[in-house]
Amino acid sequence: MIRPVLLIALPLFFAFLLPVIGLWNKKGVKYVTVGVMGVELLLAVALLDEVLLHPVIDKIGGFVPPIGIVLMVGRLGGFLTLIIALSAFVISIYNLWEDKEPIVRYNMLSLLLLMGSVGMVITGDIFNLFVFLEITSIASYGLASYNRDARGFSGAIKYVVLGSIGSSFVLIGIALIYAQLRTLNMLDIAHRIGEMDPYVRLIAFTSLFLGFGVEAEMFPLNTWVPGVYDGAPNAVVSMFASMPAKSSIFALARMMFTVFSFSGFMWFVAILGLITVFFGEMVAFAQDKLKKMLAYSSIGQMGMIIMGLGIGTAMSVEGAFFQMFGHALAKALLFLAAGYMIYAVKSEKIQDMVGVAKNPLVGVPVVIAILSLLGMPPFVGFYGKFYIVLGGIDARAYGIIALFLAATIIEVVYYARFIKVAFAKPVREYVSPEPVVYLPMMVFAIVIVVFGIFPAPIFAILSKVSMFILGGI
Amino acid sequence: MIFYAASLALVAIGIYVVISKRNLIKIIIGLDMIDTGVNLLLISIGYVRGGTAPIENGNYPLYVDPIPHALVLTAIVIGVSVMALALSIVIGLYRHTGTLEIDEIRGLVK
Amino acid sequence: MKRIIAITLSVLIFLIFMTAFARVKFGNIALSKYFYFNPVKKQMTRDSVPSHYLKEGIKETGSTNIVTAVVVDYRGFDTLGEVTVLFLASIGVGALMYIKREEKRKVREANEIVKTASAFLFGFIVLFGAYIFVHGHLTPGGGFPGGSVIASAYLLLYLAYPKYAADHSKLSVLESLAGLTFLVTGLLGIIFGGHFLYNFLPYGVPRYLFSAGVIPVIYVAVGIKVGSELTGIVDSMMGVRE
Amino acid sequence: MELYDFVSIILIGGMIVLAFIAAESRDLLSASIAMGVVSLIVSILFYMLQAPDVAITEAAIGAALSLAVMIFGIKHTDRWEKK
Repeated sequence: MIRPVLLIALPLFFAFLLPVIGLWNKKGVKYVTVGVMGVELLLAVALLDEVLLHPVIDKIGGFVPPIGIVLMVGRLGGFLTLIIALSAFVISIYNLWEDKEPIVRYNMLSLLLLMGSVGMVITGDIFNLFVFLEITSIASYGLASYNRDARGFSGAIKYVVLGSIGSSFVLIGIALIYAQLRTLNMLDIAHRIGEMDPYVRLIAFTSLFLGFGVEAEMFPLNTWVPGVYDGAPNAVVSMFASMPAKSSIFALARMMFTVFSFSGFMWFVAILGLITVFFGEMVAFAQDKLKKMLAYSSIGQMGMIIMGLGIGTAMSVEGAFFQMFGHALAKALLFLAAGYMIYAVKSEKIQDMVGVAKNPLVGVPVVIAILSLLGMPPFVGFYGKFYIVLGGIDARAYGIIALFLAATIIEVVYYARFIKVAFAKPVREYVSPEPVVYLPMMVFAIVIVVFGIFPAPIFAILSKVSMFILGGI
Repeated sequence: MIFYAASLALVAIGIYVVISKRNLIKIIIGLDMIDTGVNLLLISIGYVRGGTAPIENGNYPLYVDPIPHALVLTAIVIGVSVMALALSIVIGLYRHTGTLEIDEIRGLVK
Repeated sequence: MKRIIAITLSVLIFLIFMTAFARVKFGNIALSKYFYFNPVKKQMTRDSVPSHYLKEGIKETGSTNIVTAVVVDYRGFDTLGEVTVLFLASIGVGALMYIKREEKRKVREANEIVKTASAFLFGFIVLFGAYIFVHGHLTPGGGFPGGSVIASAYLLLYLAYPKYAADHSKLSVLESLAGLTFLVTGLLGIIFGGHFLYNFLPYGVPRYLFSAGVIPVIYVAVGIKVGSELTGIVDSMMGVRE
Repeated sequence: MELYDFVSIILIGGMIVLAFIAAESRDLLSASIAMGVVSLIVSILFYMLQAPDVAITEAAIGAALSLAVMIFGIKHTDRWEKK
């Protein structure tokens, strides 16, 4: 028996405690953070173990659901929590290498980013979701500009402007729902959604969708992504790709399926996802800086997830969740690797990175991650793309699937170009990576390979996805 | 009804400022305006004609809806937090580039 | 050109939302008509959420001020999140305004009238803020208004004595302790009542200062936390000065 | 028309005018002060909508502290908006 609230209370407790610890030992704070994230990972595993049996509902304050706030975790919520906790833990090991001044505040911000992302996944109350969205985005604003150079600040300010407009839209959506139903609990809203005026319901959904779309890197609202991913510290970028982005896309999915009970083919969402894919991949193809290329590629991948959710058959949604898993691991790995490569080469351009990945400690994980992103069979990424395509064929959306496959070819081309440079004959000696640099990458790569060869446990977790589409937790 | 119109007008003016102005501090003022508008919107949803503030006074039967008040207390604090953080980012940017205009910053930061 | 697009877009947004809100009745008296659905027992009830708060609020929380009952007890988790947001902002501002010691700014002294008046008013404003958050469960007010009133007293002090600077490490310890008090009160709820943020203290007699269980405890913690964080934000924004 | 409606219409009209001043003024200092006054009027409107708790908070945070933070920000940067 584990309480979901502990997953929120633990990082929050240590975030409050860190300044006190930092008074007598500044260096020790980093190790405390790693320890806390490790415990969080264990809690997430225990939680997943429990939600496989039955959905967990935790009543805060002991009030019955629509009266008080509840946390509710279903199978998918448990899965997402595990993805977030795993990436946070592994990236926090990498943080031991990169010291960011002031250290104590950096660690507090990353703990609270973890707390916000987990909270967005497990909460069952729509206004509480907004509060956690704000926690996540304010922590992200702080971390995005942590380099305190012009590039970091100019990326972050775009993020702040778009993010706060987005959250205002979320609040307007909540206001519309509240005005018509006088409740904030998601399941209560879902049960009584028919009482809402259809027009008001449409506007409320649109504004919530646009609001969460900012964080989920959806097409017209993702202009902040390249600037932030370019200017933020490398470990932070890895966190962004694997934590807040995933939790907000899950929030998007819950808005669509759980709260508003749309099911079946949503052409609007699917086409928006497809445009996002095309935009991301085309622009990524034209980049010559490594981190920008990865950032745009990340937009493309998020578009694939949105598309999978929009097609709305059980298979494609299953594929979308698989894609979330694969993308979180692979992109986090690649951004960590990019941090090392830029440090070793002292340049951000791809053409300068001749032979930097020749060292097998870096090269092998990078190749695994890229192959997984491209959807090659023995890796996790394969199942994601494969099931999205199968689901699309199931829904007879042949046009969308054909365009999607065309976009994938663009992706293959630019990653192949990168591999060709990075594995060429080295022109000079590069510093070899320290253990804290290559160990996190190894962990991610091992997870990608293991779950690529034995995907059965994940299919078991995702087996109830059709219930989620029909409005379950 | 006029309260809805007023608060949505504040939101609309805020959006206009954010889209059309090129000065960062002006944009932050616009964001603040959107926040204020949404807060007024939430409070006017909770209003009940003829109701009093939801504090038990023993003899008055009709109260306004207390939930939006709780939500707006939260939203106000969130708004000021975002504003302070945004301003500190803008100050940092100004220290590096010496300007507040987006177009000039775009030229200076590759 | 950009202006025209901006005007069109904002008018469009105004019209879209206005047509939606035109279908929402203003000043709706029938609050109790929105019957809620209990997702745990899977049944409809004959009551709505706000009218449940208004009818049962005093009995269930012991607080006379229903807004306080909602903020601290029914939706206390939101308040915890909100305190975290403010905490994050103060961390973030402190981290971003973190500059080297050489870059001090010269400041001018305030005149004698401002100095005397603020020295005179400071104590009263702090006292007023403390009154607001201590009586949060009885009268309008609570932790957030009280904390922000206290922070405005410090703002006055900063304006009158620009060289005055709060000790950041002490402020952050104060913030941390107040936050931990809130969180630990919540966790004690799990131990004593089985639920996070459970109101485990006796409610006492409504309308008295010592009533409503953990609500005053949490609101005092929130008030101290909000006050110290907003003071910290103001102090960081003023920058290093001499 | 009752006094309540009359007062609220006057306040809302003043609020919109001040919001336009805040939007169009090229002096950022006066724009932010106009925004502070908008917050103050909104806090009076909160009071008229029977939300005293929110009114106190908005008056203290929206009209005093956020204005102060804004003015410190302008002091660190530039006062005039370029065209």
